[in-house]
Amino acid sequence: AAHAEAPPSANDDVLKIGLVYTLSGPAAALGEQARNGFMLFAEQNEMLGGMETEIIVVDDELRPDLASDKARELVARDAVDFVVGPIFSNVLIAIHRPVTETGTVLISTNAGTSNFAGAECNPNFFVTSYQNDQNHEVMGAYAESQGYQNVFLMAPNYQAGKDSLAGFKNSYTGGIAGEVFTELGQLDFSSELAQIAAFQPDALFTFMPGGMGVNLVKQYDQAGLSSIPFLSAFTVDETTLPATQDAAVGLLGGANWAPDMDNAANEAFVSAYIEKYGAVPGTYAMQAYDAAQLIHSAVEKLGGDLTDRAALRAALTEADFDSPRGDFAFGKNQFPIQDFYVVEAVKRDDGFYGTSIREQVFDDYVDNYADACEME
Amino acid sequence: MAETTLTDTRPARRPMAGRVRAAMILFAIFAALPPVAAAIDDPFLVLIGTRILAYAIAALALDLILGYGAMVSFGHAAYLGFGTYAVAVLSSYGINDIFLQVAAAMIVSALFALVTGAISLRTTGVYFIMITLAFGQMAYFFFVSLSAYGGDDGYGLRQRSTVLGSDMLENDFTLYYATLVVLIGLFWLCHRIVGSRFGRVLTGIRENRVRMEAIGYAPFRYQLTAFVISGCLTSVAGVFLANQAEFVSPAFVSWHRSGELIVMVVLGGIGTLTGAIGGAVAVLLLEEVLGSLTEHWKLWFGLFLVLMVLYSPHGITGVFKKLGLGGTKQ
Amino acid sequence: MTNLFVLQLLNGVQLGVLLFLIAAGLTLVFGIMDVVNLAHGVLYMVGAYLIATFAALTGSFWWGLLLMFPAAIVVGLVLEVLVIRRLYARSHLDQVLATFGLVMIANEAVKIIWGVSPLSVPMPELLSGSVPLMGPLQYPVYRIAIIAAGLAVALGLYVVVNHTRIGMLLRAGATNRTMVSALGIDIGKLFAIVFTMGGVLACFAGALVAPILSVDTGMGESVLILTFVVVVIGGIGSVKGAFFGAILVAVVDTVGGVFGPIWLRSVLDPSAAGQVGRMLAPMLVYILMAVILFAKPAGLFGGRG
Amino acid sequence: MLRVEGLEAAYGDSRILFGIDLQVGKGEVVTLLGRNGMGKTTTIKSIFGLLKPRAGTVQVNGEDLTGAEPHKIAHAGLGLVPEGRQIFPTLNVHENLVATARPGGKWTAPRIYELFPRLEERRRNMGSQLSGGEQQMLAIGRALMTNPRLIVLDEATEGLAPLIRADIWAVLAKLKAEGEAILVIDKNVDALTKFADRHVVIEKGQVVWTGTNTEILATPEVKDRFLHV
Amino acid sequence: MSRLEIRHLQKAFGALKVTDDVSLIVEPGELHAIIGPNGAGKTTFIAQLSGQLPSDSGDILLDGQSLMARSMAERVHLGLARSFQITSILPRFTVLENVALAVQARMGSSFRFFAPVAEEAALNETAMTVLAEAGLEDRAEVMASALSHGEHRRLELAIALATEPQILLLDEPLAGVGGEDAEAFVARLKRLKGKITMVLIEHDMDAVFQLADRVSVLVYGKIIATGTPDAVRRDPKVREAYLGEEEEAA
Ligand SMILES: Nc1ncnc2c1ncn2[C@@H]1O[C@H](COP(=O)(O)OP(=O)(O)OP(=O)(O)O)[C@@H](O)[C@H]1O
Ligand SMILES: Nc1ncnc2c1ncn2[C@@H]1O[C@H](COP(=O)(O)OP(=O)(O)OP(=O)(O)O)[C@@H](O)[C@H]1O
Ligand SMILES: [Mg+2]
Ligand SMILES: [Mg+2]
Repeated sequence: AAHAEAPPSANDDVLKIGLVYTLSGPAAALGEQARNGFMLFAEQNEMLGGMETEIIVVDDELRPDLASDKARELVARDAVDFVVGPIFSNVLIAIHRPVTETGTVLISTNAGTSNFAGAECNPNFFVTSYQNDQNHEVMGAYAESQGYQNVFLMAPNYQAGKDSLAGFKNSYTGGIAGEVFTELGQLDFSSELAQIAAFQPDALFTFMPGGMGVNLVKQYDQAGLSSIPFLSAFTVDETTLPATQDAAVGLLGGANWAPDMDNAANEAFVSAYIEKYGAVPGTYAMQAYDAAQLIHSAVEKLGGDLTDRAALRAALTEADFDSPRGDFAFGKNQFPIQDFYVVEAVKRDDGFYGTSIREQVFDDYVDNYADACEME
Repeated sequence: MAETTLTDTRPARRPMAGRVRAAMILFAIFAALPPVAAAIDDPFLVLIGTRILAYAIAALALDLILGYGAMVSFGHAAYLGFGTYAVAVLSSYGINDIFLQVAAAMIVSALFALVTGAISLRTTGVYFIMITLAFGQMAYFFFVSLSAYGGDDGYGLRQRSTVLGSDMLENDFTLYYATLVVLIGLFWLCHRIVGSRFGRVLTGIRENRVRMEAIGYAPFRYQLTAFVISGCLTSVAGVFLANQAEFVSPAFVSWHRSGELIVMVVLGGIGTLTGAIGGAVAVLLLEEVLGSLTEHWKLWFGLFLVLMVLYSPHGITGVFKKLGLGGTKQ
Repeated sequence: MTNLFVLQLLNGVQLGVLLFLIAAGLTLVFGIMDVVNLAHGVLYMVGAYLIATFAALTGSFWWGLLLMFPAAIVVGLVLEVLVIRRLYARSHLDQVLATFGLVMIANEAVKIIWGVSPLSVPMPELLSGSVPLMGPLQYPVYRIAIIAAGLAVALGLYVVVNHTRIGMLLRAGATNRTMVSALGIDIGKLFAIVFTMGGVLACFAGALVAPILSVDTGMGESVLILTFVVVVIGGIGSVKGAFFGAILVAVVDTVGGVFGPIWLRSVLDPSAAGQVGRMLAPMLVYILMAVILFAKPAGLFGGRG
Repeated sequence: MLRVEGLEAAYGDSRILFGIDLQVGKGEVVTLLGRNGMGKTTTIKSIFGLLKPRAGTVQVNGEDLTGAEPHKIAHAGLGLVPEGRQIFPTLNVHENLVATARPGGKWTAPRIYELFPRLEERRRNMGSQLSGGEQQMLAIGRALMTNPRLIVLDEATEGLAPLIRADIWAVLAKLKAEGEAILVIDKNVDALTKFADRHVVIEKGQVVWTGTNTEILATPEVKDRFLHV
Repeated sequence: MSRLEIRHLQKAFGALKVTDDVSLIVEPGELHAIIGPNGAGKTTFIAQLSGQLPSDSGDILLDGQSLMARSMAERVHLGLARSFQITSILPRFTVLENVALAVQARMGSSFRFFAPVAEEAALNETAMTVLAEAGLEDRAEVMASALSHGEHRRLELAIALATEPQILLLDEPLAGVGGEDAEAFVARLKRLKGKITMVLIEHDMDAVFQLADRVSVLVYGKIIATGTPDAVRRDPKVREAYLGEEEEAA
């Protein structure tokens, strides 16, 4: 509904932040990483932006219908200043309007759908991750650069899956050995693997988030296909490596960061995370950590006065903090402009499994939809 | 699910007066909610309330066939889908009038119910449950494939429905009361249907199908009619849900939603209408309340369900009866 | 093409056998004891978590498998005594509600005990690797082992249910508990044994797949509906039905998923075929079920409705 | 063998039995008579623990089994042919016989088939696919297969053809001759008086008359007053 | 009153011919009894007549009109009602409601969705009349499941009669009814005689020989004799197949 209410909570001096993440069900591991990433920074800096800080964590259960209510609860009842989250695109679509229309700032730390990057960009909406297509485009460009002529494509049969293959094809012009859509939540890939074995493509590109990815990676190894390059996005990362372990070592993914990046901010972040949670952080954690940094920097700039929304937005767009990923700036659609890499799964020196930078593919990459955004 | 009722020794239908009274009390509480929310400065309550009311409509509609016809439809979320997507699709073509949207939702639902019901009614019991699930899933994957409306990501609405050109539903309070009025109207309607000639035949078929045939009823026609009515009413709930959530998505159509509707009806006490409404309130409120208390609320909710079944065979209605409230003496 | 077809057929059979292991327990408990147990998928998940735990503790898949059995028996018995036992005389809907509650409890408990990150179980050395199949194609030994284990269980169950007195008593008890006990049989004990046995089978299935799938909190739910589909297609209470239903569902799913699009492309233009194919593929199993139930309202081998 | 004292029972709030006393000695044939709805079946149910008695005791061979689980009572040597047959529909005829059988006595499947040849012809038929009379034969056979020491028949000849009915009376007479105890409910009082030892007449949940066979034959008023035949 | 004609009716379950070329004419107003050993196919025959079971071949004519293509419900509307060998009622409806439903089936549309049926005086009064005839009027408000066996049998008949049939098919209405109740039941059927055409299956020979105008003997799917009660009783074939020697004494 069109509430032209006054910006909430502008009059008290507590900084309230609502986190909306998927914390139950099979995808909970992703939400936990993001929550941990955010909380890590928040706890290191007890007073974000120098203000007394209250953080409300909400589980969206990966149910968009529920999430829209929970987001509204954060805005209307808890009067938060920022909503941070979610992991999944469908949840983002559900909470986007309820949050932004009240003037509250929504910072997505993972989902970045094309509509909100383009025509529907919104002054109250910021993204610290990427536009959804970008990681796929990275892999497309990598496949192109390797001179592959015959790539097998595979993704789950749902919107993000379709988008991912489209994204890959944006930057890959070679031949397609086969294109398979698997069932969402499919556990056994024997049938698809048999096809790959039969086609013997130059490489496989796949997008298999969460448990699906774990299963695919294990079975890929067992099927003896390791000789075929495995290019992926959101499939081989720090949330799935603890389960796939050796089976994933050597597989490739596209990302905007990896835990072994060589800069001071990153070292501080990764070592603190490992110490606190006993696991290697993934991009989910890093991007949420950056969201906390972003809020911190902006609120500090304003001296804790959040009444002037325009000033708040201006402070946020400056993105004045040290991201573990290095270069970071907002484009005019308030999506990041950043570098992208091909990363490889490795067994780290500390015994954990993690991803490691293999090569940079894009430099200060702007997403394809920003032009359609008519902000500013 | 013909055999379902065999172990149930309650009378097929009990005097309605007590239940109607209980429903009246519920409606009065609903009506008092917005002023209370305003008084304690918590307008969010009204939004939750609207969602509860919308689900209550759906549960009520399901109880009509589940409680009175022993047709346990495990695909009823499909009709929520037709309702929500009627709003989304029509509004994307600039048609925002709620009456047109409801009409469209009902027509599509009636057709779907007619075809799938006719096929499903060849089976009974658990087979019926599963075949309705199959059709529900087909509807689900159909909505997932609607790329123009976001596929499984869903689709945000740009505005709520209008009433004869007025955008009064943009006000959360008005939307709430509109939903409440529809719920009361449909409760009254279902109440009359259940007590009518048609309702008695429907219940009779549930009790003993062969006997009903032997006195001259063709069960199929009555069951199918009830199935279609129920589907249409459920789609109305979908229209209000879409307006409440301001977005639509296949999530409304997943089998979890169908299951949740069954849980509401059974938890409330099947074949009582009032129970369905009470069940919707109980399930959604518990989710809210437990969810705000503990991260592991599902554990407690599950425990609650198990204990309810073990210790209160007739659901929440049973609890109230034991306390001497709401029910009538026999 | 034919090679691929044969391979997909094998894959279908392997998936089918696995489905059968889960469905067998469900159909027994459902058909024979007349209990709709939504928590059956949970047992499958628990089996996987148990072997993951024991295998990690002992460092060996085989020890893990061995230790899984007594633990599974305990889980089954506890469940039966605390909850299921009180549901025998209740309506199906009550059973649905209570066992749905159990699912929620179990999923949350697993999350509390084992955390949200997926676990994994190493493949036993003995069964890793592949055997050559016709031509250049290979087939993993472990999957062959799954097929063998499933077939053995199928045979054993068939004999028990259809050709032993226990089987007769179970079938009798399903329709008329009181009469069976009035004729001198302690049916409570009997049902406890069957429920536990069904639970152990589900746990066994979970343990079997642990080396090839990730062990996570969602695995129970993902098989539950499919298992019900299998049970219903086969006909409730029929072990034979569960077997053929499982194979049918799995083969249609695997083979149809691969060859359906190819066939669609031959009748439609490619982009329409792609779209229709993507819409139909996930529906395939449900379409199969609807068609079968339309033709045979009590499933392929079902007696009662 | 069986001793019932002061048995009271009710369905929910409606009390049906108000103190039934009844005994069946070894080798004795006792009938339970009464018009429709007087509580005969309810008495049987209470004895077998299918309905928990509200008061009174049920003793089998001196052991108090009041309200015990039905299978314990059956194990003490009671075999039941219930009202309404209650055949297991999903078992075939043969399975119906052997499923609950307690071997070791003189009753075996071949002997049952000898008794009811019709059952042998239909031995592969499912219980649900039997005619009413065939089901009745099967119910009797099934009870005999538990080799009971006291067999309880509740309207066991209902719906049987006269020929078969006569066969059953003959069987009961034979059982009696072999020393088995029988408790029987039947509306064919005349047939019963040919081999019963004692009769118990109940009305509205109470025993209103008991006596030996000779007494009932000698006092026709009993039949007129309580049974109206 | 109607006339029922059965021509060459057949029904087999697998290899078992349960109804084996049965032809029979039931004259208007007649009470025609069918007797025969257990498993002879009597219930099956009734089920075929009423439409519960499809027939393999043959024809059934009601007043010259073929019923073969008609559903069970349609046959009832044409005036063919039946009672069940094993009591079949609506257990969780009251006795009155059980009968009122049957009255409703006859009296007009059941697609009425709003008016409260419980207040329809016409239905309830007619039902009460039927119950009064059955001697169940003081049980009208009792849940049907709480009736005793004998009362169930009476209710069973009352429901069938409430559809005001032209032809009534009775499958062992006396099963389990004893003593006075049985006598009352027989008296009741006697009163109906001449008003309704009846087909009666019964193993109670007293009742059969008191009531029947004609008797047919069905043995394993075939009619082996038809005639007056006396003629049938004396038929040696019938004695051998069904009656035995017991009846001689009776
Ligand atoms: N399940 C029940 N619930 C409530 N009342 C019942 C139930 N079963 C029987 N009754 C009542 O109990 C009384 C005694 O019934 P019971 O079946 O013991 O009679 P019976 O002597 O066996 O009669 P019959 O000769 O008709 O079989 C009857 O009045 C009947 O209405
Ligand atoms: N569905 C079925 N499948 C196979 N055989 C069946 C089926 N139904 C009945 N029968 C068999 O058909 C025969 C006739 O059964 P029916 O019930 O018509 O006999 P009936 O003459 O009514 O006997 P009764 O006097 O004992 O009731 C029986 O032998 C029975 O076993
Ligand atoms: Mg009785
Ligand atoms: Mg019969």
